[in-house]
Amino acid sequence: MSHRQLSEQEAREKSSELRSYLWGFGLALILTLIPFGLAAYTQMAAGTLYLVIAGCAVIQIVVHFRFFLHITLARNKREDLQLILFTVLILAIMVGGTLWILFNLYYRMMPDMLP
Amino acid sequence: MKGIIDSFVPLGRGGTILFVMALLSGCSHSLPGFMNPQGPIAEAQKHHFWFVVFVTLIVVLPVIIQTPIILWRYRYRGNAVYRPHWAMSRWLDIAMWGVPFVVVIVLAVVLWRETHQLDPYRPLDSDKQPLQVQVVGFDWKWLFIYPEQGIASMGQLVLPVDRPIAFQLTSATVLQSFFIPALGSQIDVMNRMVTKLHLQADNTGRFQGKNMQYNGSGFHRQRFMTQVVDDAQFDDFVAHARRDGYRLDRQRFNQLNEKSDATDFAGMLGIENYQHGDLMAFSPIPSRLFDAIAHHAPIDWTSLTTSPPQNRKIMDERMPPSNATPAPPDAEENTHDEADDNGGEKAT
Amino acid sequence: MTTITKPNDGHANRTPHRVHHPGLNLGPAHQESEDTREEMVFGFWVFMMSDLIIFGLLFATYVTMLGGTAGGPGPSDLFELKSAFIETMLLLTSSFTFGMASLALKYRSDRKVLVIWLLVTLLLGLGFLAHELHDFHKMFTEGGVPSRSGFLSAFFSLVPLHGLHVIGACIWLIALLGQIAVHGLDPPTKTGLMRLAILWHFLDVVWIGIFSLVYLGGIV
Amino acid sequence: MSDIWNFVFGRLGWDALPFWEAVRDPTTFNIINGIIAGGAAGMVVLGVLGAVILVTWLGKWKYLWSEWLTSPDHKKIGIMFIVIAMVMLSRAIIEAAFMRAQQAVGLDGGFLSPEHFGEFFTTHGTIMIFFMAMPFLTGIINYVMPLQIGARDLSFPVMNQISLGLTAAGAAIVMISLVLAPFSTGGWSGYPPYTELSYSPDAGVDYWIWAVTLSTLSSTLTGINFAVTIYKKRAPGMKLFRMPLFTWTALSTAILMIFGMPPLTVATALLALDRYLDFHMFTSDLGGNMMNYINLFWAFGHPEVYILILTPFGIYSEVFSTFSGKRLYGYTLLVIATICIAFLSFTVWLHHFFTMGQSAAINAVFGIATMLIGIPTGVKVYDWMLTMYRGRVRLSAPMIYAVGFIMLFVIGGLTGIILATPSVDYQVHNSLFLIAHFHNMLIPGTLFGMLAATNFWFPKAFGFRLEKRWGRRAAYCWVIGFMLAFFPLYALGVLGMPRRSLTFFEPAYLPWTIAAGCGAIVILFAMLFLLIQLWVSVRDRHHNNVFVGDPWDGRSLEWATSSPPPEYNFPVIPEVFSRDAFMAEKEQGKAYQIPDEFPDIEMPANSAMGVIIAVTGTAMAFGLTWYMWWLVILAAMVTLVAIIARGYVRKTTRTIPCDEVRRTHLAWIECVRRTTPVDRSKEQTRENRGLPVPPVEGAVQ
Ligand code: HEA
Ligand code: HEA
Ligand code: CUA
Ligand SMILES: [Cu+2]
Repeated sequence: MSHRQLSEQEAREKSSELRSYLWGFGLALILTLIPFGLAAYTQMAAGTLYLVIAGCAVIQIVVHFRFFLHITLARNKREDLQLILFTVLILAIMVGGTLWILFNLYYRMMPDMLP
Repeated sequence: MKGIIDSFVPLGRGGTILFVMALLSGCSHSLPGFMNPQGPIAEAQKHHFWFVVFVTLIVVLPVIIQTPIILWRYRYRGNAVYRPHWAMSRWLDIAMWGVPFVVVIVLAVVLWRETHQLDPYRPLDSDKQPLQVQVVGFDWKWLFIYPEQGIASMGQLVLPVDRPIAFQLTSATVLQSFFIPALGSQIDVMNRMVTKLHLQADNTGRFQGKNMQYNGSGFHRQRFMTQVVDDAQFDDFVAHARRDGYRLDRQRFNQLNEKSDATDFAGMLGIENYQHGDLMAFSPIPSRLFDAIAHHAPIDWTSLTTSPPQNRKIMDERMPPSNATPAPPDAEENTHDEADDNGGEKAT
Repeated sequence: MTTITKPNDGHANRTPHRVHHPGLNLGPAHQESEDTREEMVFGFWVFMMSDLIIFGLLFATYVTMLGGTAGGPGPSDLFELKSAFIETMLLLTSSFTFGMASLALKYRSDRKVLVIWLLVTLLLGLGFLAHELHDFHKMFTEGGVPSRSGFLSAFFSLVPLHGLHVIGACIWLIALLGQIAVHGLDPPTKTGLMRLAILWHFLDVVWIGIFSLVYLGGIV
Repeated sequence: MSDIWNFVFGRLGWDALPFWEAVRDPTTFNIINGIIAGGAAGMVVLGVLGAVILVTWLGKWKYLWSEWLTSPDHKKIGIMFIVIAMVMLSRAIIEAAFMRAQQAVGLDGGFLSPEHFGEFFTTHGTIMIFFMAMPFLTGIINYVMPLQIGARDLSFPVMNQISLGLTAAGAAIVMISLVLAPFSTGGWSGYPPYTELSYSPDAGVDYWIWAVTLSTLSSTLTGINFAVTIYKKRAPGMKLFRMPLFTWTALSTAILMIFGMPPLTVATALLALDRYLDFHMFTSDLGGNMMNYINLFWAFGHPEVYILILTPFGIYSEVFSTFSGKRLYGYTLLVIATICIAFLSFTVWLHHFFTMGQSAAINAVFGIATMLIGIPTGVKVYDWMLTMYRGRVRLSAPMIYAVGFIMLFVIGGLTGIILATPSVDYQVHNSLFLIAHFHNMLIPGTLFGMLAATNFWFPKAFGFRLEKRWGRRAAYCWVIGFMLAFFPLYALGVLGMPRRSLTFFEPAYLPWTIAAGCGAIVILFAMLFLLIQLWVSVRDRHHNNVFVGDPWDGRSLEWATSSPPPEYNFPVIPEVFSRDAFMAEKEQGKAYQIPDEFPDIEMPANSAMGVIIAVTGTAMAFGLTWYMWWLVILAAMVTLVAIIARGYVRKTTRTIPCDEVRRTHLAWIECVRRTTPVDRSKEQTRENRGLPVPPVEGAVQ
């Protein structure tokens, strides 16, 4: 694979994809810096801080999927997207169920495990 | 809603009778289990059982009845019409989704109500004060502690009739499940955790109790007898235990933690001819013994000495004096009486 | 009635569509192998999702074990914001550099550029690992060993599993560099790189969960 | 000296020999149990030796290696999966027989030692689920699904080999545990803390962990393979809603495998960490919490039982419509019902631990979710009945299983609904009622399904039909034996008899346990008849030959090719225009055509990956179990090197020249032309050579 001249179209695509990666990187950076910064340098109430951290994490995950893993709403990505959404649904059931069940059990029979 | 379930009682009773007849044993033993309920919980469970059976049969019976009919009518050599492309009928589709759906709704409504009603954690409605009983599962034997009375028993769980019982349960070893079928629900018994159970007996008598969760080679021997007695007899039992019970000292407690069943333990106490269901009573017992076990906290052995020193065995003349067996040396490697792991910091 | 449709709409799920995975540029001449490549990438996605369930459950279990410190050190005693931050940056940057590698792969600019980006990514990955190991070592010296408590056990079953994945990804990366050397950028190598890219970005996504929930959540 | 011994053998010692106890302490009881265990060990050793000698004697090593062990052909891999299932089945059955015998005489005693009994129910359950049912249905899907969707192979043939290798390794580990005992006594669900090191210090639980882990990994990979194949490899024109129902259930099964296996992987891995590295995930001290294990296990366990039932649902769908000579009633709704079941199965796992002490609201929610599954399941049952309705039903062996299945399965469903009611489950949980429930699902559901599938697709795989009379006898014995063996357990459960009890003390139980024992004997006869059927069929294989390929007037594409099919399945990939694709071709007279042009066909090349993984997997698991660390490290290195090296292989396909394809196809077409078609009344006779005359609509024949 030696040098090859990119066609004009390809060159355009390339730069747009490069831009997309840069966007992704930039957004991810910001979304990392916010929670770390808040945790390190402010005396925010724990509750709000948790919410901010969680929010940033969720947005950053979406950013990664969109800009690094190229999961979009485009037609030819739909299979992957459906797969991911289905996984998220199953995960929500399993994780949500687990937390609900176990914390209820703690509450009812081993309160010292409640954090 | 109660009405709905109750209307199934006659059916249920019919079912039970069939069931009894099918038993064909003709023996004098009364039927074990909740088909012969001895308390309100088991009674309700029996009704609910038959309720579910009969309601579900509405959608299940057609299958069992019609399949052979279809099979016969459309057999290869029969002469019913043959429609190889018929594969759709709106009305049948609606019925086959709709009827089960309605059935599930009915079942679900009753399920919701009964589940809350029969929640083992829910205290029973009664004008009497519930009796507190604390249950500790050891490997292959159960220890029943009566905290208010300051006594404990093994082999036999003595309960007063017509009075709610509030159980608190924990395990000194692995997961077990505590169960008296004739009285009602089973409940899991777990190390470092406390579960609760509320039962009541409506009749006096002797009912089997068991462990339902496999916990090793002695699992099937981990059973006990539930002796339901009237109030006077119960008071007798308490008095007797206080007077003649074995002292539950450190050494005996360490023996409890060994892998053995109630009979073996009776042997260690020096009881000969121990039969399943015989009573071994303990008094005095360390105060807050149950909490100490449940929370892996050290047991307060000093509390033993403050109780009156009545150290003789009980009731049965068969039993020889407890000091017939020499005491084995104190087993220090035992887990539960010493300040092990985290329990140390959490001394009660 | 049997429904019979016109033959020409039979190809519904085979409509040739534009290549959409970065690097997959085999063109119509290779229809056959293009199909198999796409299968491989899709298959890898499915595998990742299965793996995601594993991580998800470990996260859930970790949360339920937060109370099980058994008097031992807890999150705020052991975790350090600074090193978590450094690890995050290393991994995030490596994700970006892998993106650059993907671009180089897709537009075939130069094999050298590709290899350089890959090497940078590898270095960042190794840096992350080194830092993480250093962290663990420090925890160990402070008594934060898995046998100390349920909480620490849960921690050490979640975070090092991610680390193990990174190790696996690094090994794979090295193996692929070898393949580039031996076979050049032929289709199997390319799909290999594409799948590794998915894995790499995926691991970064998992890390977002870890730094948010375990480290930030623990320290706050 | 002893250092070297310890280094090489880890903690393996003489006491691992199964008859050691009898040698050490020869009481009658120990001797009986020693003979049972030693006999089993002897059978394993002799079996392996016998197989080796036989292959050597026949000079078939090369054939075995190049035609089977290294073959990436989905059909051969499928058959090998089924062979593993059969071998493991034979062991699990013997154990079942022992357990029933023990309980039949179990009033106050019996002949088995408690440890032995514990191993019996653990291995029986573990094998039946992980090494009988899973490989069996994996094998069937492997064989049939690519044919049904008109593909040449799975998407990832080498990964398929690896799946097979992992299952084989797990099975091998379970078998080795017979020779170098003990196995776990913790049940197939392996609840801690009983299975923790402090309560079960010996190697048994470790065997169990690694066997199950290998099987889980295998199933996860299989699930991925199946799902991708069905998504990406369908023949042109086969839209999702044109797929045969079996393929639909295969897809649902695959999805359940992909998402349902990870919780078990997590659970066993964490248990292993507890046991090997002194973690405290599930211990009772230091903040561990065994409820997490139970939660994780059932988050797998419930989807698992639907993995076990959905594939049979697909099989029965094919059987009902084929032997009723009719389209499947309500195809679309059946598909929707399948999807509903698959999805709902992720939402109900708590019903396996209603008694653990959580609040009534949680129990009720999960109980209701569980009952909801009854609705789509019922729809399926009714649809099958309506498939027979207005059909022309031939009561062949698969059909007997299918009919037996719906009538017995609904009873199991009924008891499932009872168990799903928390307030009642407090009474029957962990009793024999539960055992009866799930055998009522697993035997008429899964096992009958496997047997129906075998009778149904056997001619496709081997080119001759199975003999009918013994097949029917076996089927009837199965139905009767099953009822006799398991209905009494419902009564015993209601009477409060716990599961996993070696012995009982209530005389009221005895009549029932004896009845159940008799049922087990009838089942043994059923098995015997199956073996006779197999033997008779092989003997008469020339008379029952159905090379033409369509003995049952089949409806989907697998019947459109010869029996057995060529390794590339179809000379040209068929094009699909409707559901029941092959039936449509036949109705339009378009079946058995000669394509204008034959292509060169590219097939995956042989590879030794599966064998390597099987060997290293076994070695690793064995080393881990007995603490032979050198073996573990060695095996891990070999695996790693093999996987990396595989990445460097470029010649992964092999081309079959078009001439060969043409020759094979023309020979087959010639055979079709020469065969006289028979109508369905002669289906079970020797005249049936695999070419049907379709019955006439509406008429009386
Ligand atoms: C193939 C396997 C299989 C299948 C298909 C099922 C199907 C079902 N199972 Fe079963 N189950 C097991 C295998 C299976 N199970 C195993 C192995 C265990 C125990 C594991 C162990 O502990 O070791 C178990 C345990 C088990 C429990 C735990 C009990 C306990 O531990 O105490 C429960 C509780 O809810 C349950 C319920 C159900 C229900 C409601 C269904 C439903 O899917 C049934 C649906 C079917 C019908 C209902 C019949 C047909 C329907 C109709 C005719 C129409 C309409 C009906 C209605 C509207 C109600 N099962
Ligand atoms: C698929 C699963 C499966 C199957 C098929 C079976 C089949 C049988 N099981 Fe199974 N069993 C379990 C899964 C299964 N079991 C599980 C999960 C447990 C729980 C374990 C635990 O507690 O942890 C259990 C536990 C269990 C117990 C323990 C009960 C207790 O805890 O007290 C008993 C006791 O008798 C028992 C008996 C039987 C019997 C008699 C059969 C008989 O039906 C077996 C007879 C089977 C055959 C005879 C098969 C013959 C078929 C062929 C030979 C095929 C040939 C094919 C061709 C020619 C094509 N089982
Ligand atoms: Cu189990 Cu609390
Ligand atoms: Cu279930």
